[in-house]
Amino acid sequence: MEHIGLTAKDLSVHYGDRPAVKKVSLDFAAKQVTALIGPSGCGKSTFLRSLNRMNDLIPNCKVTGEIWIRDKNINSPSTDVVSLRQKIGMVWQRPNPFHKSIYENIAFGPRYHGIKNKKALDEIVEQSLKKAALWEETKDRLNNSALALSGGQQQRLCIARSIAVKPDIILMDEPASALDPVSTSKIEELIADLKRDYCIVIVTHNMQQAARVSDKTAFFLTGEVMEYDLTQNIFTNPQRQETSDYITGRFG
Amino acid sequence: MKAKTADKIATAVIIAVSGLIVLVLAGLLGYILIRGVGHISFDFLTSPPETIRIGGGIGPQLFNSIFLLVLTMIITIPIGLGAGIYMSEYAPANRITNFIRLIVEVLSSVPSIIVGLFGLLVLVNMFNFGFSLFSGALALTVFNLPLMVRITEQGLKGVPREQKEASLALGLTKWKTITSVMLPISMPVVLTGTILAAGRVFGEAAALLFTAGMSSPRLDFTNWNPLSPFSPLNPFRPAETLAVHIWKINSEGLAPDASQIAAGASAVLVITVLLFNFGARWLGRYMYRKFTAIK
Amino acid sequence: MAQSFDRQKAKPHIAEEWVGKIVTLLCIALLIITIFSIVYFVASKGLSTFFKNNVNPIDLLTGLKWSPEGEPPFFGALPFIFGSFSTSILAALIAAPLGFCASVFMVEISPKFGRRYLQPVIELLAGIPSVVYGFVGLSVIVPFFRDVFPGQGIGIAAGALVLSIMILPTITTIATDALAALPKGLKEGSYALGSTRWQTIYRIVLPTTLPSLMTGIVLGIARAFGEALAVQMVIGNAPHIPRSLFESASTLTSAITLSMGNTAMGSLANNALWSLALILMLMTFVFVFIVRFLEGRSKL
Amino acid sequence: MKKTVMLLMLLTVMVALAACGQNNNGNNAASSNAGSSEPASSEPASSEPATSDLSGSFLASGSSALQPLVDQVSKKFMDANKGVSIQVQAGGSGTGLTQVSEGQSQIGNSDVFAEEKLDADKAAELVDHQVAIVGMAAVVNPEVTVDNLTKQQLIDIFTGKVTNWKDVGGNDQKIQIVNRPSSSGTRATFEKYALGQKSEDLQGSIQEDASGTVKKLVGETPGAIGYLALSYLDDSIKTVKYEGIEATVDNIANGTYPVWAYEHMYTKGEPDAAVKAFLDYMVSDEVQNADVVELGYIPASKMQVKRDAAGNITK
Repeated sequence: MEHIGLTAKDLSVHYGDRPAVKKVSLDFAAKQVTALIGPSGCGKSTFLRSLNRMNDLIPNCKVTGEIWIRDKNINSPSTDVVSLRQKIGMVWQRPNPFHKSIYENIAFGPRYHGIKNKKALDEIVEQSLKKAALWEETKDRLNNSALALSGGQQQRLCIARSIAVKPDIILMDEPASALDPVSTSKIEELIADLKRDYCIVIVTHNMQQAARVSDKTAFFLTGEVMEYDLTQNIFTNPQRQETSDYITGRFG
Repeated sequence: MKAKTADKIATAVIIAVSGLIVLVLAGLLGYILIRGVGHISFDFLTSPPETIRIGGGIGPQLFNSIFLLVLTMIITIPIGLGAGIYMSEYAPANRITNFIRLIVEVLSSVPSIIVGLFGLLVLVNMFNFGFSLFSGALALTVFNLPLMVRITEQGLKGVPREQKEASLALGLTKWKTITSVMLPISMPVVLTGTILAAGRVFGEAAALLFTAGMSSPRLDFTNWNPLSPFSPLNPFRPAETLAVHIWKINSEGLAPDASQIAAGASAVLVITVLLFNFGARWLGRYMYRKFTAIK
Repeated sequence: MAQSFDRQKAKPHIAEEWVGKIVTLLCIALLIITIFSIVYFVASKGLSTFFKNNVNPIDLLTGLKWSPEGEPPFFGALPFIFGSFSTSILAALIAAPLGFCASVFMVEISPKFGRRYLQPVIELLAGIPSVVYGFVGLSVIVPFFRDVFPGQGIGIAAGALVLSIMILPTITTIATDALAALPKGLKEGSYALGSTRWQTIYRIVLPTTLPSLMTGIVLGIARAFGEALAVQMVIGNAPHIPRSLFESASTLTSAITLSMGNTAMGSLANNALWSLALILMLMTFVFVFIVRFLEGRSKL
Repeated sequence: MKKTVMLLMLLTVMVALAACGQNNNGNNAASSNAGSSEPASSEPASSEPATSDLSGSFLASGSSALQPLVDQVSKKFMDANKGVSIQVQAGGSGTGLTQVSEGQSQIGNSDVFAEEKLDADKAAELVDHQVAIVGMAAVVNPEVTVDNLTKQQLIDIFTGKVTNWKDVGGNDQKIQIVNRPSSSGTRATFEKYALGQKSEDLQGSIQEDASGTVKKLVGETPGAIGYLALSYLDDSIKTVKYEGIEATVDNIANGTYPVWAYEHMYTKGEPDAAVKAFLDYMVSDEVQNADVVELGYIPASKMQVKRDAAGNITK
C-alpha cells in the first residue's frame, strides 16, 4: 500500500466576510500523527474540515488556497469531491454511528463503493473492527443496533467505519473529548496503532493528549499557525511566547 | 394580595376554557358517534347505497375513499418527497429559493374549493379526465403536496448534521446520503406527517364535488381489471367518496332513512379519522423507539 | 484497491448526483407549475367577466345587488365579501382567546396533562371533516340559535361558531409553539422579581409572543375564509348584507358552491362566479403575505 | 429507497398515460359503434330493453335531481346489454349542458331547457329528449295554518310585499322564505310557472340549492315557506294548494296544475345507436311506469299537455 500525505498551502477560510483561517500552510506526512492545538475558536476545526471539503456543505463558507495530495490540488472546483472524501476518513467529536446495526455501519461504505460479495464484506467488517480494537467486544452481536454500544465503543466503531473504505488520511476532530478516561486511553492506543498505515490529523483540546499521541504539533491562534514543529519541541521548547503561554495554561 | 387573586382567577379561567374545549370535542364526538354507531353494521359498510329505498349502505363510498386515498398518496408521496428533498438539501440559499418557499406556502393556503374549481376546469374539462378518481386524486395532490414538502423538509432538517457528514465523509454521494442515511432517520417524522395528511384526504369534500363527482357507478367487485369501466380499480370512473356522500345525502337524500345513513356515515368517517390520528401517533412513537432503542 | 475504485466509480456517482438533483428539481418545478397554472386559470376565468362581459370591476367589488340571472343582471359581490370577512374574523375572535388559554394551559400550567390530553384533543378537532362540522352545525347549532336568539338561527353567528371550532387547532398549535419557544430566562427573571404567573403571562409572555399569536390568528382567518361546505350549510346564503348576526347571509365560498354546478361554463353567470373565486384566491394571497410579514417580525 | 421513489414516479407516469389511452378508448368505442348495431328506435314501447348486441361506453352527466333516475335505469339497461357501459355523473344542470355541448359527455341531463343556460347557437346543436316531468309545490312549515295560496299571494310573498302570514289568511307570524339560488333550475321553473315573474333574493331569505336541506329548514323553521319537487313531499312539511288546485300527478297530467317542468336528456346532434337505445329505453313503458313513478317523477307519456321552451302550452 502506498502511503500518502497531505499539504495545505495558503489555505484561508471565510464565513461570509469573517476570516476563520488565514493563509495557513501545513505539511502532513504519511505514517505520522499531527496534532492541531489551540484555544476555542482559533480555526483549527474549521481548518481540519476544509481538508476533506466538508466545509462545502456550510453555506457562506469560502475556502481559498491549495490542498495538495500527491500531485493534485484538491481544493479546486473540478475535483471529484465524492472520490476525494473516500480517501480522507473523518471522525467527529461526538460519536455518530448510523442508526443501523454494527455490521451495517461498517459495510455501508464498502458496499456503496461496489463490494457486493457477502464474504468480502464480512471480511472487511471483521478487519475494520479488529483494526479499531472493537472486534472482540462486538463479534457476537454484529446485528445489534450500533446505538446500543457505549460512547467509547461507538467512537471506535466510527473509526472502524471510516477505515472500512480504505482511506489514506484520517481526520479526527477532538475524537476523545466526549469520552471517559478509560475510553480515551483506548482511542489513544488505537491512534498510535493506526499511525502505521495512515496519515492522521487530530484536533485536540487536551495538550497531554497531543503530547502523547502526536509526532508533530501545530499551534493555532486566531486563524493562524503560530508554530509548527515536532511535538517534543513544541512542548519542551516553544519558540513563541503565545505557544508557551497556551501550553502552560495561561489562557485557552 | 390583589395580584395573587388575579392570578388565581386567571388560572381558573384558563383551566375552565381548556376544560370547555375538551367538553366541546367530547360533545361533538359523542353526538356523532351516538347518533351514528347504532347504524353501523357489516351490511351497512359493504352494501351499495339505495336511492329511495330503505337499507342503503356505504360500501362503494368507503371503497372509493380508500382507493382515492391510495391513488393520491401514490402521486403525492414521491413528488412531495422529491420536492422536500430539493428544498432542504439542494436549494441554494438565495432569492429564488425564498420565492419558491413563498410559493409553497401560497399553495398550501389555497382554499380547497379553488383547487376543486381548478380541477373542474383543467382536469375534468380540459384534459378530459372527466369526473373521475384520477381527477380527484390529482386535485387532492395539489393541496397535499405543500404539506408533504413541509413534512419532508422538517424531517430532513431534524437529521443531525454529523450523520449526514459521516456518510459524505465515507465518499457517498449526496443523493445516496439523503436516501440511505437521512431519509431513514427522518422516517418517523415523515411517516407521522404523511398519515395525518392522509387523514385530511379522507375528510375532504369541497374539492371532490367538482372533480371526483357525486355519483358512484355500479361496481363489480369480482372484476379487478383496472381498465374495465365496472372494475373498482378503474381510476377513470366517477367516484363518490364518503365525505361527499354525507354531503349529498344530507342535502339531496330521498331515501327514508337518509338521516340515519348520514349519521352512520359521519360516524364511520370520524372513526376512520380517529384511527388515522392514533395510528400516526402510535407509529411515530414506535419508530422513534425502534430507531433509538437500546437493544 | 483504493486506486481501482477511484476509476470505476468516478463516472457513475457523478451521474447519480445529477439524477438526484434533477429529479428533485423536477418535483419542485411541478409544484411551481401547478400553482402558476392555478393562478393563471382562475385569473383568466375570473377576469373574463370584466374583459369579455364588460362588467365593471368596481361595481363587482362595491355593488350590493347580486342577481346574475336577472334582467338586467347585477353583479354586486360586496355582500359576499362582507360575509366572508365577518364570519372569518368573528370566528377568529371566538377562537383566539380559547386557543390562547389552551396553549397557556399546555405550556405554563400543566404541561403533563396538556400534552397528554389537551393536545391530542385539539389535533383531533383538526382532523374532523368539514362536512361533519356542517352537519353538526345544521343539526345542533342552528336549532339552538333559533330557540335562543331572535331570527332563524342560520346566519353569520352560526357560521362563525362552526368555523371557530374548525380553526381552533391552527391557532392553538401556533400559540403553543410560540410559548414553548420563549427563552426560559425571560420568565424566570419575572418570577424572580416576585411576579405571579398571571402577571408574567400578560406582562412578559403575551407581548413577546404577540407576533406569533397574530400569525396563528391570521392563518386561522385564512382557513375560515376558504372553508366552503360547512359554512354553506349554516349561513343561509341570501346575497345581502344581513341586518343582524342571526339573519341569512352569504360568503364568497357559499355563493360559489351554491351555483357553480348550475351554470354553464363560459356563460356570464358562470364567469361571475369565477370572479368570486378570483377574489377569494387573491385574499388568500394577502393572508399569506400578512403571515410572512408577521413571521418576519416575530424573528426580531 | 431510491429505487422505490423511481418506481413510484414511473407508476405515476404510467397511470397518466393510461389516462389518455383510456379516454380515447371510451370515445372511440362510443362513436365507432354508431353504425354497427341495428337501430333500436323502431320499438320504443317494447317491454324488453332493446337489443342485447349493443356495445359502447358513454357518459351521462348533469342535473343532480335527475341523476337518481338515470342512474337506476342505466343499471337495468346495462344488465340487459352487457356490452354497454354507462357512467352517470351529477354535477349540476349547467355542468351537464356544458359537457354535452363540448363533447365531454354524450348525454347532458338538465332540469331546464338548454336555451335557458347556453348561448342560442350552442343550444341549437343539442337535441332534446324529454324523459320525465317533475312537479313542484309550495310547501310551508306544518304550523302555518294557510292551506291555499293564489298566484298573486305567492308573488307578494316571494317579492317581499307580504311579510306576515296574517296578510294571506294565516296567523300573525313572520314569513320566512326558503328560496333556491338564482341559478337553480327548480327556482326557474317555480318562478316561471307559479309566479309568472322573477322573484327577488330578499334580505333575510334563506337560499339552499339542495332539496333535502330546503325540506329540513322549512320543516324546522317557524313560518317558513319554500318549494319542493313532489318526490320530496312528506309529513315533515305541509303542501299548500296553488290557486285551489292540489299538486297531484293527475292535475299536472291534465294541465290544471301548471307548476311542473320537463327533465331533459340532451345529446349533441342525433345520438349513436347505444345512446339512442338507452334514451328509447328511458321513455319505454317499462321505465316510465316503474322507475319514473317510483322515484317521484311523472311519466312523459301520461302528459296530456305539452310545453315548449318559451312556456307555451299545447294540448
